[in-house]
Amino acid sequence: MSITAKANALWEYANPRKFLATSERVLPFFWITSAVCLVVGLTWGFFFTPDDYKQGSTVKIIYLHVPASLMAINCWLMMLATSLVWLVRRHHVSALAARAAAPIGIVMTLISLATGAIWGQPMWGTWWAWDPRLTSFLILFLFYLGYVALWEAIEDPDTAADLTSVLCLVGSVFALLSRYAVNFWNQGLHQGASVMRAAAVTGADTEEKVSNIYFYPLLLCIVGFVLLFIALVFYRTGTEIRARRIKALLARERVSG
Amino acid sequence: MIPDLGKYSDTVLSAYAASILLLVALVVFSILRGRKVRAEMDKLEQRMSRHG
Amino acid sequence: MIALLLRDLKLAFRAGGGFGLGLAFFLIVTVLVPFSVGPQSSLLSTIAPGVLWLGALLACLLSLDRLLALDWEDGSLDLLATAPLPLESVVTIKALAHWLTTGLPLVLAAPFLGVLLNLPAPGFSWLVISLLLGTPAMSVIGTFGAALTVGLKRGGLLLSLLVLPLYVPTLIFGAEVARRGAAGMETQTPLLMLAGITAATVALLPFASAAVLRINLR
Amino acid sequence: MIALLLRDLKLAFRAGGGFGLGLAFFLIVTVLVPFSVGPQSSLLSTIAPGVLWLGALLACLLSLDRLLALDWEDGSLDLLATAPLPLESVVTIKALAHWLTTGLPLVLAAPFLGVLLNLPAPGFSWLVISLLLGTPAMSVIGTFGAALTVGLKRGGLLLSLLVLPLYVPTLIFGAEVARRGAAGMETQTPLLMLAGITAATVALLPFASAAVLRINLR
Amino acid sequence: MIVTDLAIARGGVPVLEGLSFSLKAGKALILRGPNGIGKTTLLRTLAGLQPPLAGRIEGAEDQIAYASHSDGLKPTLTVVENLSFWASVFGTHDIQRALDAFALNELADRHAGNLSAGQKRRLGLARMLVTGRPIWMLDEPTVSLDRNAVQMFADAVRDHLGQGGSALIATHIDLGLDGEVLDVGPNKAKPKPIDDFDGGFL
Amino acid sequence: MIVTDLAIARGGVPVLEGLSFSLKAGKALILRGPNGIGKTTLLRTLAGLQPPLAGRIEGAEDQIAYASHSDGLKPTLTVVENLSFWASVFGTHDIQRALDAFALNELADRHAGNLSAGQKRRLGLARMLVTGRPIWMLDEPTVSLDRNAVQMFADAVRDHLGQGGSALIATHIDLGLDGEVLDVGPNKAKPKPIDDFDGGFL
Ligand code: HEM
Ligand SMILES: Nc1ncnc2c1ncn2[C@@H]1O[C@H](COP(=O)(O)OP(=O)(O)OP(=O)(O)O)[C@@H](O)[C@H]1O
Ligand SMILES: Nc1ncnc2c1ncn2[C@@H]1O[C@H](COP(=O)(O)OP(=O)(O)OP(=O)(O)O)[C@@H](O)[C@H]1O
Ligand SMILES: [Mg+2]
Ligand SMILES: [Mg+2]
Repeated sequence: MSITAKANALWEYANPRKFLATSERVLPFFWITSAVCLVVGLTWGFFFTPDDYKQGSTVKIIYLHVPASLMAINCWLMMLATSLVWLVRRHHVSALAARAAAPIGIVMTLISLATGAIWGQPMWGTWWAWDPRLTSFLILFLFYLGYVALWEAIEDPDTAADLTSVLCLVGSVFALLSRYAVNFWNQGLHQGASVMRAAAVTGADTEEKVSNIYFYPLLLCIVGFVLLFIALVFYRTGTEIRARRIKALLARERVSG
Repeated sequence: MIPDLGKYSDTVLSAYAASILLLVALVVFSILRGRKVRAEMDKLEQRMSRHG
Repeated sequence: MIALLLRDLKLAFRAGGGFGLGLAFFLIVTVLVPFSVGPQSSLLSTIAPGVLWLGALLACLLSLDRLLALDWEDGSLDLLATAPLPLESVVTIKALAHWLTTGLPLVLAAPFLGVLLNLPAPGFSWLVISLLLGTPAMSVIGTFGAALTVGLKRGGLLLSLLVLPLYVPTLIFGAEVARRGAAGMETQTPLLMLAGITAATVALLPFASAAVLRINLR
Repeated sequence: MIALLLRDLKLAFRAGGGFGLGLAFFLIVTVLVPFSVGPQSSLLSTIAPGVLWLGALLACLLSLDRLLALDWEDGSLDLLATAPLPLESVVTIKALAHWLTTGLPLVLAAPFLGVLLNLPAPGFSWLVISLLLGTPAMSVIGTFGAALTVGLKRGGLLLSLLVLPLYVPTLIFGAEVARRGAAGMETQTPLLMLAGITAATVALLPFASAAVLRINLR
Repeated sequence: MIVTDLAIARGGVPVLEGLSFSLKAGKALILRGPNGIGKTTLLRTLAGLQPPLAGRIEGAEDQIAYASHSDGLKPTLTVVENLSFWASVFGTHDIQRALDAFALNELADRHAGNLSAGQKRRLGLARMLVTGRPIWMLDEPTVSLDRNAVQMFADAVRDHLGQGGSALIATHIDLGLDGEVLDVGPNKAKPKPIDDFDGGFL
Repeated sequence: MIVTDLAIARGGVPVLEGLSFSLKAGKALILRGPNGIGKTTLLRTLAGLQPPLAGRIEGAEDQIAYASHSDGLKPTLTVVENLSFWASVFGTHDIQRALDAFALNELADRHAGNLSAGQKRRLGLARMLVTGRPIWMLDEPTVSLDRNAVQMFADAVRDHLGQGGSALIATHIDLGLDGEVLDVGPNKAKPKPIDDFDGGFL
């Protein structure tokens, strides 16, 4: 099978009905695996990992904080991608997927902020500090709010999809800019990224390493969050497709009646 | 049953509680809305196919 | 009267009704403050009570232009004026609906935003108390301003200008309560003044608003 | 194009056109700051550059909802879109007119308001320079926000919500320049960044605004 | 309702003067006159929204249901919600009769913002039926109605008159109602001599 | 201008389809159809304000002067200022002919906001003359005009046609122009079968 044929096969799912049928079939898998991963990962992390010598039992927060933080960013990236697809290929499912994902992103950002704030209280002695990473998450939260508010405010679904897509594009550029601006403005307290650093995974002796005892349950939680995100996006996109269809049916009734 | 969390037990427990609450709320609201919208659409499709 | 209140609440909660926008604005202004004055937490915690009061005031202010203007534009206000409901109660209900959909959420959100600005611990309760007492006055005064400018196209900015000076006494005493509370000083005097202002405006200003509205309608 | 610019300026200066309202808002917010954070002059002079930047930003923000909405309501925007003038230049001209009637006056007024807040002496020139560089970006970004929300009834608050996060980089670098300037530190890096942002937004954002406006018009 | 020697102004400029007429129970009065003569101004004055320059209006207090050029509908409320709101403001509760009279039953759960112009207008007119007030004042009620809907409206007015109500209707078209016609053309305010400089600069 | 097999949508819902017609120089085409059929939508599509669903529009590029339901007047500018603005946007400069054609000379220095509805409309129509464009598209141009002003308008159109221009006019009344009539009623879009679920939800 050639690459273009494969690509065409992928675009097939842009058909709402096909998408609904497929997602109906795969959804149980995602729901169940995500539940399993999360339950196992969190139980493992919460009950069966030792306390950190420095942070005490608070390390256990990492199993929620890090996956939520990752998903908060990835969700925005996904919205950016689907917005682009909508603008270029005008597949409705794509726009609706972006709309469906935004509230998930909001919740993920909120979890990251909440767990971070709760963690910060014993570690840094304050609920909140204007650290660059924390600050950029707050800004990301604002972008999510504006994005959702714009979707809600516009009547016509296609116009709303177009406008929110452009907002997502322009917003991403400004979010990136803000990230640099904030970095310049204040150097922070927060951990550098170390989970994804090879040294950390191999257990090299860096100060910030996340050692293997913590790493495996954390990985399981991250996988669980990813699967949960996928399940939610599929499910909610289905809901949005139906809502869109209701709107279209009503509009048609209005014209013919 | 709950492991000894030391002096940070409030911190850890509240972090877990808040996160799980948010996650569960997200899932529950998604499913409630999904059910409602699906029922509404089915009703509408039936009505419209009856009236042509 | 209940019907009007319920309708206004319903309208605010429906899509595009604007509920939550004031809140979001409050959040954003609070976030922008550290960007503009710098991130030192000691400085932030000094100015926190004042900034939160100012932010709440601005958020309140910006939501005023929906308060009467939408009803004016679609003709409901004319019809309400000819209905068996004194215009005084109409404006009171409108102010109440505004407070419930804007003022109250601001009060409830203020402690969380206090965290962002490192508000000292004793300040939280005083901030909430002072806002709880002050926001009704802001809604009532705002309704008066909205009634003054209701016929004007895009009168939003003019409305802000008219209303801001009227907000000064409320702001002074309200912020003073919050500031003294945060610093652990006694707050009785400004608190009494704030309560007095709120009681007086809530009792008297609706008459002025109704009179002004009657003039604008004709 | 010149005709459009001249018309917009004329409209702003005519009665009810809104010229000076942004300025007045800036003034009032600045005056309210001492009421809310307290009158100690050392505190005020520390936060002065930031407060002035934030005040200018808010004043700019509040005047945005007249930028395109009036033309939309009376149908001029439809007619302009069918006129032999690319929509990109229309939005650029609109942003320019907004800057001339709102941004520029704010820049000119800022030093006087600096006096009210005890801005340290070296801060004045840096404040003016940073505002002069930053306000065009605010007008252009604001035009984008106005184009996004132009079809919405009373979209003012939503407009603020969308635009404020976009203002963050400009605000950070602008306020940083003013703050460093006031403290006598070097300002080159943030100044360059600010200039870069302004140049990039002025060059690129009108295309996005025009695209968005086209979507809203159809 | 009895009106004697009424003079009215719009934007500080007198538009009509020396207007006298009476509106009896069970009768309709059709208001005619060219654009800009002051029909809307007259109706607003009678409804108590603005004070007259001179003259007397008797028997209007709390009797009038007024329908202006705009309908006062909330686009995000449904048809039923819109109507019930006005019903409870006027202290009546039966909206079914109004829905029936203007064939709104099948639109009952639609948001008012999604209605076509004519349907909106029908909803606006249905509001008159839930006010429970005897004197209807209608300002160009048939704007954007098609022939069928105009008939509905005429029937509703006839019904209202039959129950002892009365109606004052400003319109340019022929509604097929048998009511007297009041042409306000001759009552156009004469410009004062320009050296008459006293009073309100009128 | 030649239009072939055009289909148009409003708010995501197809309203007209299979529309073909041509508009020749020196000719007027009168657009008819009941309320809500899609006349405004058609004119907006032809003017390039919204994309068609399907079909082709040829020879319209930069040829069209469009007048919508609203006039695009600025209330705080005078009549002359309003007109000269549009004249310079379209790169023409003679507004005198437009003032003459719609009897606006004596209103020249009045603010547009103080005009009566009919006068405003006349000013809006005068704008067409300063565009210098050959194809006029007018959406219910005679709303709120009295008989005299309708005559003025018809004369202006006749004049424009005489100079080789053309006009597409959506209207419910008889203008006394001899142009072909295009009734879009039969082109009303047929609803798709409801199990048609793909693509654009249309
Ligand atoms: C409200 C405040 C906070 C926010 C918004 C926040 C945000 C983030 C983000 C975005 C990441 C990135 C994940 C990645 O790139 O891998 C992260 C990771 C992390 N955070 Fe936080 N954080 C906050 C507070 C805290 C606090 C108070 C602590 C502990 C003292 C903490 C400890 C960590 C750790 C250990 C990681 C993993 C770093 C790594 O190894 O990649 N965070 N946080
Ligand atoms: N807002 C206003 N300010 C000043 N003058 C106005 C205003 N509105 C209307 N006028 C003037 O008052 C006069 C009477 O207007 P009115 O609306 O009562 O006329 P009308 O008979 O209802 O016209 P129509 O048939 O067009 O509805 C008109 O000459 C008009 O120019
Ligand atoms: N903003 C809108 N959003 C969604 N649908 C709309 C909108 N405006 C109009 N419609 C619908 O589109 C259809 C066509 O409207 P259009 O305005 O083109 O009709 P028209 O023929 O011009 O009517 P009229 O004679 O009343 O001017 C109508 O059925 C209407 O309900
Ligand atoms: Mg009238
Ligand atoms: Mg039309």
